[in-house]
Formats: sequence, structure tokens, C-alpha cells
Amino acid sequence: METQGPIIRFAVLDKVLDLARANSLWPVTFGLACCAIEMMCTSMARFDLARFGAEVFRPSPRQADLMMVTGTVTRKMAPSLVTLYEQMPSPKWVIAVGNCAISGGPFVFKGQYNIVEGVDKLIPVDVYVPGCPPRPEGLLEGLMKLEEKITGTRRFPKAEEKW
Amino acid sequence: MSMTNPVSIIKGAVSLIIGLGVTIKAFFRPVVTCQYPREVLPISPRFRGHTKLVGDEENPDRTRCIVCGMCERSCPSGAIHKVEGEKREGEKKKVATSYILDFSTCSQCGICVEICPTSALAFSADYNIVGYSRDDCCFDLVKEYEKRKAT
Amino acid sequence: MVTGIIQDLKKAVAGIEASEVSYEQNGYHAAVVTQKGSLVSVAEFFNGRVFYLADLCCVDYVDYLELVYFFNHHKTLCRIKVTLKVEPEKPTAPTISHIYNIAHWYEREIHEFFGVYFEGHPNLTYLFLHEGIEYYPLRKKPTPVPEDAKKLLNSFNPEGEEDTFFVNLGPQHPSTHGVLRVVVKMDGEYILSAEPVLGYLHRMHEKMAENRSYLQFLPNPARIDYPGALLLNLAHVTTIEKLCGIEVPERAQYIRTITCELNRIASHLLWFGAFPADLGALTPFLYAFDDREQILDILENITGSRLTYCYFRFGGLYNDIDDTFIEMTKKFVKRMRERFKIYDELVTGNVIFVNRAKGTGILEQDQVHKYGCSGPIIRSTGMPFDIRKTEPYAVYDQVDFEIPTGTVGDNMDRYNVRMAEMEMSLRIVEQAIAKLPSGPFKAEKVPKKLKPPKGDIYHAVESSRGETGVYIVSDESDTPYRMRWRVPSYSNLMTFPALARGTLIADAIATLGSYDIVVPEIDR
Amino acid sequence: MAFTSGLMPGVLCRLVSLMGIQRASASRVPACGCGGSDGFAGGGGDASPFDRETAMTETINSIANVIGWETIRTVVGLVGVLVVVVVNALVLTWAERKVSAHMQRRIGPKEVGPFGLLQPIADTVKLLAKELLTPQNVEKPLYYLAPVIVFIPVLVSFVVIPFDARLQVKDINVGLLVILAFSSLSVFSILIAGLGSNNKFSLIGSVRSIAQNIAYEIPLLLSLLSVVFMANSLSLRDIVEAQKGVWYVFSQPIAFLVFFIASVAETNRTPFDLPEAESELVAGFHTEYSGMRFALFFLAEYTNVFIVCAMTTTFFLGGYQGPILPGIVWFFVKTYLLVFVILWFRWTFPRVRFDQLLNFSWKLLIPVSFLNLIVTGGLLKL
Repeated sequence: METQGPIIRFAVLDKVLDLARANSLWPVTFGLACCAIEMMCTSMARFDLARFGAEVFRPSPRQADLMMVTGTVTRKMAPSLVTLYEQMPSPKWVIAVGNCAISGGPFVFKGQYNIVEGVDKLIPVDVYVPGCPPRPEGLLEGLMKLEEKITGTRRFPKAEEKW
Repeated sequence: MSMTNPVSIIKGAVSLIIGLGVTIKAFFRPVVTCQYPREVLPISPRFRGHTKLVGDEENPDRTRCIVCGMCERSCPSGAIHKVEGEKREGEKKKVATSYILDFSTCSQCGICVEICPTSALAFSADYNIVGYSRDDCCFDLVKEYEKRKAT
Repeated sequence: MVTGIIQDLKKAVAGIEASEVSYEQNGYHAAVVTQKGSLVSVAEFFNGRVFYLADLCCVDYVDYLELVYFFNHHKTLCRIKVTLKVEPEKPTAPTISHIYNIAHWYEREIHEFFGVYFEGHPNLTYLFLHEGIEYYPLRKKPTPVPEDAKKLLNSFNPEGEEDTFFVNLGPQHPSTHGVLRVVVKMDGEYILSAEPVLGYLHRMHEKMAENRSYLQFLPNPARIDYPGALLLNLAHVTTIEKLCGIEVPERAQYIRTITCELNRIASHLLWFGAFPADLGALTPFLYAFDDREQILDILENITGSRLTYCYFRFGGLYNDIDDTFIEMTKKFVKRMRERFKIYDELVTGNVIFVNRAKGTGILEQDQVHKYGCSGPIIRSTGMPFDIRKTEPYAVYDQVDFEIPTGTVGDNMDRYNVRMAEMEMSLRIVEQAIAKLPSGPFKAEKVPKKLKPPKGDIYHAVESSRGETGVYIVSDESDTPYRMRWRVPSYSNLMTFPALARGTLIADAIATLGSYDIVVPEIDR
Repeated sequence: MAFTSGLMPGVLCRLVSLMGIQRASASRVPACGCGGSDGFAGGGGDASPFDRETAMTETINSIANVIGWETIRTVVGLVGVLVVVVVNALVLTWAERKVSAHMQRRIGPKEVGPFGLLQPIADTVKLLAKELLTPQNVEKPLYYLAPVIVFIPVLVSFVVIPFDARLQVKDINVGLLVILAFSSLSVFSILIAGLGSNNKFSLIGSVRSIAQNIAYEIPLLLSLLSVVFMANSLSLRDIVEAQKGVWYVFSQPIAFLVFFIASVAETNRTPFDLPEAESELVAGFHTEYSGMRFALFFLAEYTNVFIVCAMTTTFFLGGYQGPILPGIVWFFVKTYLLVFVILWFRWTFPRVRFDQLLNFSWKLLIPVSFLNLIVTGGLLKL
């Protein structure tokens, strides 16, 4: 017997939703340390995060889709950061920007008492952008990588590689 | 501003109009944006990306690294691991076979580049690394050198 | 002046040991040794002479703990080190927080990190650390935090009364510039009291310094104060050069001056953008960043980084500058002068901005020594205090510049002072470029492993936020025994609770914005 | 919160009766069963744009006979208004981002669709599919109701605006009053959003919003009164027709300025955006709203902007009047020019402080508009 197609094609709907989500990533206004300055730079005129529709920095986590962890997460900050993440409505994504957010970066040493060695120990991280701090291009690349993760395909050309 | 003094009110209004003039002028001027994936800014030759191994001029099959371990010891954040090498025939000094750089703890200070006795290290211009996991931030610089040599 | 002060001090406080020391070598003029009984009267003596408390720190010598107080004068340079030895077991010391307001925080900090109990301190609670701390972090020998001390540290519990309520500004709040948290007690729109809670970005720089060599600490200063990274890089490098007696070639000094001033402009530009943004205007932010990108381009061309520079080395620089740098800098100076007109039209003259900034957040000049303020904040009150003039480093004594000052010390004055400072920096850059000598950019024969002689040194530079001092105790090894950072934002922020009291929340946020605080610098 | 729950039934009654106006206004004959609307129902109905639609196909006719014409008109009118509202909000979000971008010398949305035109659609779809979080301890009825109510006054205001000489859902002889009544209602939803959110920032935001609304309603009204004096009517169409010769912006420049400033304040736009002052109150009254609820606030804000601009156009810029081009084009050109000015304000000015905001209204706008009213009245008498 020939199988009939579904009446509502959820797959198509899903695709549309994914596309919409990937192109409307509103970050929460949340800067921790040095990398936050580079995050600002990314949203400024030179690099213009707005081209991808991601410049709508929402001060309230309830309205945001994306959390950029831009800097060192200390143990004192950790509960607030987790709360902030939990306050965001799903679907939500996290980009760990900079070495501190990825692994604690240069602040890891024997006997350290105050930092969380990588934000992925607290919340799930989707994309890692290393650098100390990463260039704004790196952050944009991270955003595109996240879009790729959401939609499954990369919409943008790859920038020429440099050594 | 006093709300009752007409002079100050007019002055205030004029200052607002001047401010509006600035933004409207900017509105009609060209944008300064570099559209990143489609356009790329020139990267300065001194840009500090992650480090890379420099090839030996006489023998491009090997890097200049002689596995002395100076960089590993001097790195402030312990980003360099497993600097290992082997003795090859016809070579006076060791040849590096593995050089792991954990870029996720690097602070791009340049101490390793400075301290290297054979100038085997240099900064790459790799400015847009991203990854899906922590491991994507770890590089084996020897392998990377070979890949670079091939292209 | 120093001799006179010492004599007066000896007369005023009986049984005190005071002697002059070499300023060239130690960075301070006199050392005073006090006992627990005489400390308060010494502090009162200095308060009477309008000295400010530049720094208060603790050094753990295992056998004893030493509290180090640095007093300095805003008008004439006279830095005096006052020390007090306390026992390592259950250490106690008298508080001076009733004399110097800034000592409030310094004493809380020492209580957290060393366990010194300050008798008479009104509020010894956690300022920096999280509650899970088990050992006093900066003690040389592991010393556990006793249970009763933990209770003491944990006692900050804001509770509202009727008609008032508490609002947490931060740690995630658009106007706290990072992760500062201010617990504000409010009555309607009015602030009854504001209590900053620090430590959300405490990155253990001082602990790290004790764990690594002088060279390996090089990348850290840039992370302490990232908008003015080069300035702190310079503070670290010059202190150690002074400590080890390394001569720096003149070309390197000039280049340091130029790059530092460029960095200062970049830092002020960041502030210039953020301040109107706190008042609700976002467009100046983007214009300022546009100019900032030009500076970053210039600096990236020589240092290789955009933000956290690690460019200066002991005895010189990482690499020399080239002609493109000079060309670009000259072009930038010209461009920047044009841009000031736009800024004036868009922000400085704007009636809404003026109304918001004028007459709000007034800092009285006779209060500043109690807080140890420095930088544009103190200059806005009319006090021409600038380390670049009082203790010239690099080549600031060879260039001609003025210290812009304000009159009332309100937000508008702070704004004007910073804008004038940017113009002054442009002037310094221009002069330094014109005078730039040729020659080596790095001193020869700087050992790779530095082992400075035994002793201590305090050295300060004027960063974009004020007096940034480094106090190093060396024990002849290649790692510092203790490295203490005296940071300007810390003491500047201390004035905030006093300035915010009784004002509207909108004004308090404008005042906080006008401070140009950098949270990692406060938290270190 | 007890007093608000007590308030609810009364307000709901008022809302229901106002809905009645809307239904009645779309019908030619006085609607049956719409108590309380008799005062408004008798206005001239020949302008209904949907007259032409009566000549549609047989099927529609037969269905219509069953359901009744007025129902169909109401539905069509409502759908039309809804479409305008949604399209307008989409266009305005895009415009705001594009205008701000170019004022700051960047590109703005570009990669999503040509010129980033699909950006608002992507945002809407995303917000639609977003999780609807209800925070703990919120006053649920208030919290849920606020985003719904925010919409009603906005929809009703559209009914009386004459888009063209013949395009108006309903010309009511007290159209001006209807608009003013409903525009003051929009603050009500802000209030209950703030009260219900269990968040101090929201509460402060909503309280600010109330004070601001009260302060700016008065100059708004006073400045309009002088227009009413000149036009001798409260009907919006009559006011537009009275501007055949000279637009009121020329004969009543002070009233125009006062009205425009007050309406910027009414819509909570910079420099008067205190209820949602980002640097002070995080996101103001909608701090705790997520997903589509937040989108509704957004939608209402942009629709409010459109409405105040449409009102300014109607009252001062000659409405749909203009040479050559059809009236509706003129109407939209004028309205969107004013919208541009409001956006332009937003991206230039800082925010005023709360006491300055109130002072500005009570000490400057109200006396000036009052004087203007007296002078106008005196001149007209002469």
C-alpha cells in the first residue's frame, strides 16, 4: 500500500522555523570581561552584527535567544549566569566567546580558587570561539557556525583562509 | 534649562536641531561597514593569531623546532604540551613530531615566540577559528605545518 | 616637605619609628613603623594634613603579617609608607575606616584574603569572594577560614522595610558596564542607599603573580584594565625596570608614550560612547567606536592585538614601529580633531544631555582625600592631580601638556575633563612623534630570568582612570613575593554610595556611567 | 494587588461597550443588541469603503443573507485593520533598524532577504515559535491579560482614521474623542503588565508610564482643541476637509509642535522612553514577557507610533489631501515622513529624566497650549 504524505508537513514547518530562528538570533545584553568589548565592536559600524539580524541586544533574558558568554566566569558569577540561562525561553543557544569562557583561559593555574574552568561546565555551549580576545570576525564566524548548526547548511561564503 | 525663560528654551531647541543635523548628515553618507564573509579586512602582518611552526629554509620537510622545550616552560598559562621529537638520520638536531598548542588557554602574549632560540615559532594570521567543541581549539602545530606545506 | 612631615609626625605620635628612604629606589619617600596603639593617631595625623590613603595592603611574611598603608598628598608629592606588624594567628588590627572612607573596602578585602580582623569596622562582610571559600587565598601557608569568620563574612542580607524596596542593579544589567552589582535601597524613584558588591570578576591576578615569573606575568596587566591595556602594561614593566635598574632606550620611551596616549584616547572614546548610552542616546556610541577602530588599526599594526596588548617588554618593546605607524597616527590626529566638532554638536551641546549631566553627581573637593580618588574624577573637582606631572615616567617630562580641570565636580565636569584630556593626548602624540629619536628600541643585556634585589617598590602611572600603582615585594627569586595592584576604579567607585544617596535612580546611573569604571580592574 | 482585581469587572464592561461602538460603526443601520452605542451609530455611513464589496459574487450574497451584512462588514473591516496593523509593524521594525543603521553609518539588516526585507518576518516567525515563559509568582490574570488588552485601543483607533476621502471604516461625529479615549486606554495595559509581572523594574516602568501619560494627555488635548475650534467639528473627516485651503500646521504651528511632542511622549519613544528605559529599568514594563506576548507589546508600540503620526497628519497636515496622487498615497507619505522624524529623534537624543519630563509638560507644554487655545479662540471670535 502506498503511504500517503502527511496532511501537515512538519518537516517543512520545521525548516521554516529553523531558518527564522537562525536569522533572528537576539543576544542578551550580557558582557563579562574583555571579550565583551569585542562583542560591542562586532555590533558597531565596522562589522555590523545587524546584517544578520542579530543586533537586537535584549537587556531582559526573557526576550533573548542567544547568550554570548564573553569572559571569565567566576564562581561568584556562576549562579547568576545559570539563572540567566534558565530565564531565557527555549530554544536558546550559547556561544562561548574567548578563551576564558571556553576553558578558563590564562587564569587556570594550580591552586586557583575563583574561576569556573569553562562555561560548558555550567550550561551547554553550542559554538566555541577561541581567542584572547577573538577578533570580531571570529565572532561573526561563530554566529554563522551557529546558523549552520541550526539550519544544517551554511548560507554564507567562506572567507579566504589565512595562515 | 529653565522652563520659563524663552531664550533658554529657544537655545535648547536649536541645540536639538543641530544634533538632528549630525545624524541626518550621517544618514546620507556612505557606510563604513566591512561585510565580513563577503569582504575581508586586511590583516596586519603582525597580527597575533595562534602560533605556528616555521619551516626550515634548507630542508622544508622539517620545521625549525629542535624540541628544546623552552616555549613549554616559559608559557605563562601552560598552553603548550607534548613537544616531542625524534632524531633523524643526517640531521644534527631533533625534529619535532608533535607540538600541541591548546589555543583555548593561550593569551597571545608572544613570550614563546620571543624566547625560541631557533625562531621556529611565529604568529599565524588565522583570525577566525571557531569550533563545535573545546577540542577544536587544540592544534597539533606539526601536523598543521605539514598541511600548510602541502597546499 | 618629607623631613618636616616626619618631624611633625614624631612630635605628634609618641614612640614612632620614621625614616626617610630613597625615592629613586623605593618609589616612596619615608617609611613609618607603627604599633597597634599608634596606628589610628598616625592616620588622624595624615588626615589632618589632607593626605589621601593611596593604598592599603597586606603582605604575609609567614612569621608575621604586615599591613602596608601608603599615604600621599594630592598637591605635593610625598608618599609615605606606614607599616603595622600583626601576628599570624588570629590577626587583629585597629580600623581606620572612620577616618578614611576608602579603608572600608580595603579592610574588608584584607579580612577576606588574609583573615585580619579589623576591630571596630562596621561591616566586615564578603566583598570579593564567593561563599564556598575554604582557605584564605593570599596567605602563604594554607590557613583555613574558621566557621565563625564564615558567618561574619556571610552577614550581608539586604532586607526591605515598609515603603522601601531593594533593587539589584547587576550583575547583569545594561548600565553596570560588566558585572558590577549594586544593591540599591529605594523609596519610589529615590535612592536611599546604594551598596556595591564586587568580586563577580575576581580573577586572582595577585595570586597569579606569586605563582609565576616576572616575565610570565606580562600578559596579565592587560586583562586587569582592558580598555587601557597598554597603560597597565607600562605600569608593570616600568615598576620592574625600576626595581632591577634596567635602562630603557629613549626611542622606546617615546614609542611607549605615543602608544599609551593613543590607548588612552581609545579608552576615553569607549567611555564617551558608553556615557550617553547610559543616558539613552546610542548613536554617539557607534560614532565613538568608529574612531576607536582607527586607533585599534594603528595599534594592531604594531602590537598584533586589538584589545589586550602585550607589547612592552622589560627594557623596551616587543618590536619597533615603522613608517606606516607614524603616517597613520598623523592621519588619525587630524581626523580626530575634526570629529570633536561632531561630538560637540551631537552630545556636548545637546540640551537634554546638559540637563542630565549638569549639577548631578557632585563630588566635593574636600572629600576626595578621604576616598583616595584619582584620574579624571579628581581633576573634575578642580584638583590638578596627575601622575604624569607629579612623577613623570616615560617621556612625559619632555612634552608640553596641561592638566584639564573642572570646577564643580559634577557629571558634566567629568565629561568635559575627559574630552579635554583626549585633545591633550593628541597634543602629546603630535609632539612625541615630532621628537621621536632613532636608535635601539630595546635595551641590550636584559637577562631572560629577572632576579631583582631584595626590597620593595611602589610605582604608579596615570592610567586612563587614574593612579594605577604597583607594589612589589621581592625576595631575590624570579617570582615576586607579593605583587599588589592599586587600581583607580576601586577608590573612585567608593564615592558612589555617597553620591547616589538621595538622588533619582536615573541620576545615579548617569553618575555611575560618568565614573568610567572597569569591573575587572576593581576586582582584579 | 487586590484593588486591581476589583477594578477588573468595571473596566471589562467599559471595554465591551466600546467594542460595541466598533461593531456599530461598521454597520449602516444601528446594530441591534449593541447597547450603549446608540450615540455613535447615527453618523453618515455612505463613506464605508466596503460598499463596493456588496456587489460581489452570488455565493457571498447568499452567505451574507444568512449571516447578515453588518457581520460581514465588521469582519472584513477588522481583517483589513489587522492586516494594516501587522504589515505596518513589520515595515516599521524593518525601517527602524534600517534608519538607525544608516544614521550610525552601517548597513543594518541585509542578509535576510533582499535588503533584509525578510528580517521582520523571520523575527515574527521566531517569536511565534518561542517558548512562552510564565515566571513564578506573577499575578496571572493581569499578566496574561496585559498583552491582549494592549491591542484593543490600537485597533479601535484605526476605525475612525480617514485614509482617503472615501476610505474610512466609520466616520463618527465624535471621532476625535474616540481616538483620545482609546489612546489613553493603552496605558492601562502597561499598568497591569507592570503590576502583574512581579518585577520591580516592571513596576517602576509602569508607574512612570502612568504619570507620563497623565502629564502629556493634557497638552495633547489642549492643542487639539484649538484645531477643533477652527474646524468646528469633532469628526476627523470634517477636520481634514476644513484644511482644504491652509493646513493647520501653518495656521496652528504651536499647536502642531505641542501635539507632536506630546504624542511622542504618549508612545513612549525617545527622548521620553522612560517606561522602558533600557539603561535604568532593563526593559521596563515588559521585562518579564517573552515570545509572542512580548511581540504583541512590540506590535502595539509600532502601531501606536503609526497612529499618532496618522493623527498628526489628519489634524495638521491636511490628511489625505494633496495634488495629482490619490489621497491614500498622500496620507501614507505624510504619515511615514512623520514616523521617520520620530525614528530620527530616537537615534539622536538622550533620554530626559523623570522630573524633567513632568516639568516639561506641566510648566511648558500645558501653559503654551493653553495660551494658544485662548489666542485661537479670541481670534476666531473676532
